[in-house]
Amino acid sequence: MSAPAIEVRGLRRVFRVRQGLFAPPREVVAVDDVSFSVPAGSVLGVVGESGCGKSTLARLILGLLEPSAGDVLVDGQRLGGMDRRARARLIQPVFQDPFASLNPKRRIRDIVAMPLVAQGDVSRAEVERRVAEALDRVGLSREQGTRFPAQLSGGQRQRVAIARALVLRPRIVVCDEPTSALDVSVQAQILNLLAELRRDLGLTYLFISHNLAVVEHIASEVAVMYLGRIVERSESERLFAAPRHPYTRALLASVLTPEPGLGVPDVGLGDTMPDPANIPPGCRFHPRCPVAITKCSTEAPRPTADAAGLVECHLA
Amino acid sequence: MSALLEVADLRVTIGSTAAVRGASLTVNKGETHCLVGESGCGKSITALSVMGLLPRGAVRETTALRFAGEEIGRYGERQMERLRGDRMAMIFQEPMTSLNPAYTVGSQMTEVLRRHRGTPRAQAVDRAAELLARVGITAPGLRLGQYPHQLSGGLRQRVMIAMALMCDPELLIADEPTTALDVTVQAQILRLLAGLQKDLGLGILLITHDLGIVARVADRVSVMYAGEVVESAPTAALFAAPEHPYTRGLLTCVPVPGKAKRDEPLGSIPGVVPRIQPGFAGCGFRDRCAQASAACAGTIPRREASVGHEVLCTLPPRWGGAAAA
Amino acid sequence: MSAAVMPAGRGARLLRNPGFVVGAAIVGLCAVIAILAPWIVPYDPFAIDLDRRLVPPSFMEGGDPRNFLGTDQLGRDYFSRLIYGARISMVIGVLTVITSGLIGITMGVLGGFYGGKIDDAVVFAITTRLSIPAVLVALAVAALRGSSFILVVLVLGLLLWDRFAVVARSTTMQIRNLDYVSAAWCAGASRWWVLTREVLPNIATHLAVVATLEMALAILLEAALSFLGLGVPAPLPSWGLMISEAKEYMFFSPWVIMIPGAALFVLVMGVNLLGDALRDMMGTDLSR
Amino acid sequence: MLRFFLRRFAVAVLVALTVLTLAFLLTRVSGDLAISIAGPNATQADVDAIREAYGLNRPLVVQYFDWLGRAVQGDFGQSYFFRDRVANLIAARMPVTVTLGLVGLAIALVVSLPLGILAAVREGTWVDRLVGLVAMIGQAMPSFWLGLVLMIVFGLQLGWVPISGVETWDGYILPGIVLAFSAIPSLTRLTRSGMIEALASDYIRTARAKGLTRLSILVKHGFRNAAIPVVSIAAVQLGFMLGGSIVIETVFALHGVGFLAWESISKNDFPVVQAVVLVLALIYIALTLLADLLNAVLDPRLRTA
Repeated sequence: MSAPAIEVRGLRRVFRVRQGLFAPPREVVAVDDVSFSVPAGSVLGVVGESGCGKSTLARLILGLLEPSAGDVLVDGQRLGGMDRRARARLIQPVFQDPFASLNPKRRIRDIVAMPLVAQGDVSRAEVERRVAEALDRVGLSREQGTRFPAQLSGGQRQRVAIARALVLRPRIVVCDEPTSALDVSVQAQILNLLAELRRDLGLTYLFISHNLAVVEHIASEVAVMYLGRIVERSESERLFAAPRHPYTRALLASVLTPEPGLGVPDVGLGDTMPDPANIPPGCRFHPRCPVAITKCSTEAPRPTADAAGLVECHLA
Repeated sequence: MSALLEVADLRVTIGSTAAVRGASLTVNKGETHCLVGESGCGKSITALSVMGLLPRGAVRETTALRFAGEEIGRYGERQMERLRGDRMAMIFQEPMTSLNPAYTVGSQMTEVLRRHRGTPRAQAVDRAAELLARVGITAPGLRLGQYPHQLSGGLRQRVMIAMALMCDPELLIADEPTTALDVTVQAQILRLLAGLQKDLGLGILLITHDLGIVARVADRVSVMYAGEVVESAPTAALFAAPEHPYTRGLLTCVPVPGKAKRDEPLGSIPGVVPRIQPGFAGCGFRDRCAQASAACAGTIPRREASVGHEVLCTLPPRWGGAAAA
Repeated sequence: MSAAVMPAGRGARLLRNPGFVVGAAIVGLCAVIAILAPWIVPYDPFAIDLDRRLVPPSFMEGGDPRNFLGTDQLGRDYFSRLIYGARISMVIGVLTVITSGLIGITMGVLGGFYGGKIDDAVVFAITTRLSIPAVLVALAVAALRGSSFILVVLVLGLLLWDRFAVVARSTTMQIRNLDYVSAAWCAGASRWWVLTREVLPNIATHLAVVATLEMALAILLEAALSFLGLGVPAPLPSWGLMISEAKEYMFFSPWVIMIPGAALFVLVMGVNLLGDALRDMMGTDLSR
Repeated sequence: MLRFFLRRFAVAVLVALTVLTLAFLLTRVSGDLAISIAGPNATQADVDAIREAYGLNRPLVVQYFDWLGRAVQGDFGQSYFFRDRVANLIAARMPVTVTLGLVGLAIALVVSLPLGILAAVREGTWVDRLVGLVAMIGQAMPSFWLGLVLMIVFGLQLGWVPISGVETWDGYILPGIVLAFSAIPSLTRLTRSGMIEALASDYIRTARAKGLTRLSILVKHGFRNAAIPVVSIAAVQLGFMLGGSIVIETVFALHGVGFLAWESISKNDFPVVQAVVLVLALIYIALTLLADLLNAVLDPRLRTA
């Protein structure tokens, strides 16, 4: 394992939700003390249900949101307080919705050139050369570069978004549900492209998804989030073969593989839905946990880390 | 088993798009039939055609559209109204927006029974409470008085299902009922549907893009591509020996948990789904197909690969040796 | 994807829209008339001829071929006055839109872009502005300061920015949260860049529609103020003032109010048709 | 819900205070009030006397708080011209203006709701385009001119209704129609777009899938949701109508507050003008507050929040 390309230390984000003129704002902890590091050239998958804080985590790491506490380091340099253009050269995003992620009024080549032009010190010829190179990398033609986003399909747009992320030659790419809005056949194309780029360019990915099958395919390490905390983290093979947290087990059980005759599994979670604005005391998973014991409702488990990874459960 | 719903050679044109081009399918009593395909393949339009809920400007033609033995293709709007919600019901993808935000759950549920059976309010409320309990909602009395925005997505979809069952329908059409839900909730909803089908003898037409769902819940599968049913088979047969190049391609695209090979690329289908205009002839998949030949531009034969396993393709059954999946 | 969203196809689509063609023709004609007024009027619009008062238009009974649209109560040539009136309406409309647009767009974009306290202040300003009866305040100011052309422009400009602000604010807010703006932030783009290259081009069409609505409103309000005698001062031939001066004679010579009123109606209709065509092109409805 | 109301109420009070301040500043910064009151032929001594009499020689801040203190108690001072208390004047004229506004709103609603619904149901057809054209004509019509034209046609030539004054109820018909014209375009468009949005929504598809009748779908499920924004806009439009009544009241010589304001403006009677601006603004603020409350009652998402 090489040195970590990206390291996240105690990242926390509290949202203040205004409730009215006279009521005090309520605090919602969307991301709670999240730490991890990803070695250069590998992929950390972050999985969890909607509202678990995985997108907030992505926005914190990208600098779109200010953390309430904690640090993000890329190659040992703190991102907080760094000049935004310098930061842009280290870390770039690919977002979920290929329709909202491209400015509809600009041509594809201008969209891809945007990060370079925003740097301010790149010559016109250099911009042109690198845009052509980035378009070529993601499998788009020069002619497609002169079109507008509305003239491309969802998959092609996602390629544009990837080209835009690559044009500054960043170290880290944060992919926030990059294939969720795409059809299966197109999803496979994009996943293959991302894998190929990682190999060729030595990129490090933070890959956020709710689709466990996709994460298993692309990620070397997986972190499972539940209500703002990472409840389990380990090497991908180990996590999928031997999940330790009951929530991870439930998530894995609910994945429907295309194998006929197995029926729909009973995931064993109750009716209670997780509510980020109302986090239960003790272990935050205990109201839904099929194996909870008395201790779980009163005492929050501490994360335990060992060679196999990290887990946050009294019973693990 | 007898046929509950028979659709023969359904064609739907919306403006200058041929949304469905000669789709045929049969749903038997007490059977779950999955209609699977990618966005824009015409699967939702097919379902809406059956219900008579096509958007304005859509033109529908069929050689037969039979429900419980009766030809409903020529039914007028009034006759369809009486059928919908009574003998055939439908649930949709977005449980967040499919319920009217202005009325309580109880009001929206009882409305169905009052409309079709003229049931008095008190009795209709009892029936609604009973069904909410049946779909696994605790404290149904409380839920009846609540508004949709007070419920979570999973609960709303349960309410939709309960509402669809108010008049004991024979056929339930479910259009991507779990796509908007989290995976854990998805499993719960699908289990519920499977249980209801067994207990009530419902025929279910389930529309989905997810081959995992198909494998786990379907008795029979129809694969749609560019407005046509390109392959139709009993579920086990389809997954064991897919015939159509599109079906084979689709199966290789899906990453299968536990079988991940991180350094190998997933199979993928090159190109994009074409937009088919009226008058288009031949196979809609030929531009993306590695096996395409000149014959693919002509009339495509419907071949039977095995009993009940039909394929719309010029290739001979069991082409290329063993199945790709 | 249809050609509808392609910028290239936009011009052609507008030309196929009959509303746009008619609207553009009316507004274009008015603009040309306004610019060329001094060279195309048959008579001096201010020349009084008390011997030839209230001559009906040439096509009516008792009309005089020398005065195509007749003369007013002071014997001034009505056609010439109508042409100069177009000039006043157009200039007032354009200047008001520029003034109120600058104020409203700045406020709306700032509020929508920055949110928080700045936005609260902008919303408060909009609410306050809406609660003030515009016509009344305009009249009061005109009465206090003595009416003049410049004053009318200033008062209307300072009063009619609310819709610009409302639309600019809501559209900016929508766009601020889109992923392409996030991507620009992540690329290290400056605020100025994000505002001018990512936000403004995408709200421009919405603002163009508001501009037509406001221009129509400004033209109508100027006419109303002038009608009440506190807008553009006499003897300038504002259409509203022409109606006001003529209304004593309208029961016997209805054409004296019909002609300037119809001119006003046609011009405002033309501006509205333009706005509607723009709205159609965007496929959105701003009336909400 | 209560919190929502309190918040809205607090904002309304703040807006009202701001308008009060603006109304005060309006008369004080746009020139020397004493000179305006005294008129063109006054001597310096006259002006000084007026300054003294109206307290205009005190510091601006003192004048402001003095005026504000009286204004919040409903005391807007004395009219220079009518020699009466301003509050009395406005109270006497208000019924005419409010009646006119309500008549106008009623006509506007009766016309625009059916038109908007019809246009939405027949979206994209010639019916829809015709309704759009009607709305646009309404928007382009100068109200004072329309008033005059209607007067000529229905008052003079046909003799159906009085041309001015409201001694009898039918005097409200023409001004009511003219006033309605200003609200019809926006109400029609809003009803149309609200209905289109409602009819295209998923819950309408659900209602159809339930086999409900067309009428029930249109009214119970469609219009019920489209009505929510229409209610608030109707209240706001009533506020605008009252504010715009000055033009119509002048045309038809109706002795409401608008006419009072116009008379006072031409007589330089500023306490009255100031008070009318204020009262109309306060009515508008109250109406928008009412609209928000109605909204909250109609929309369960707000009610139970």
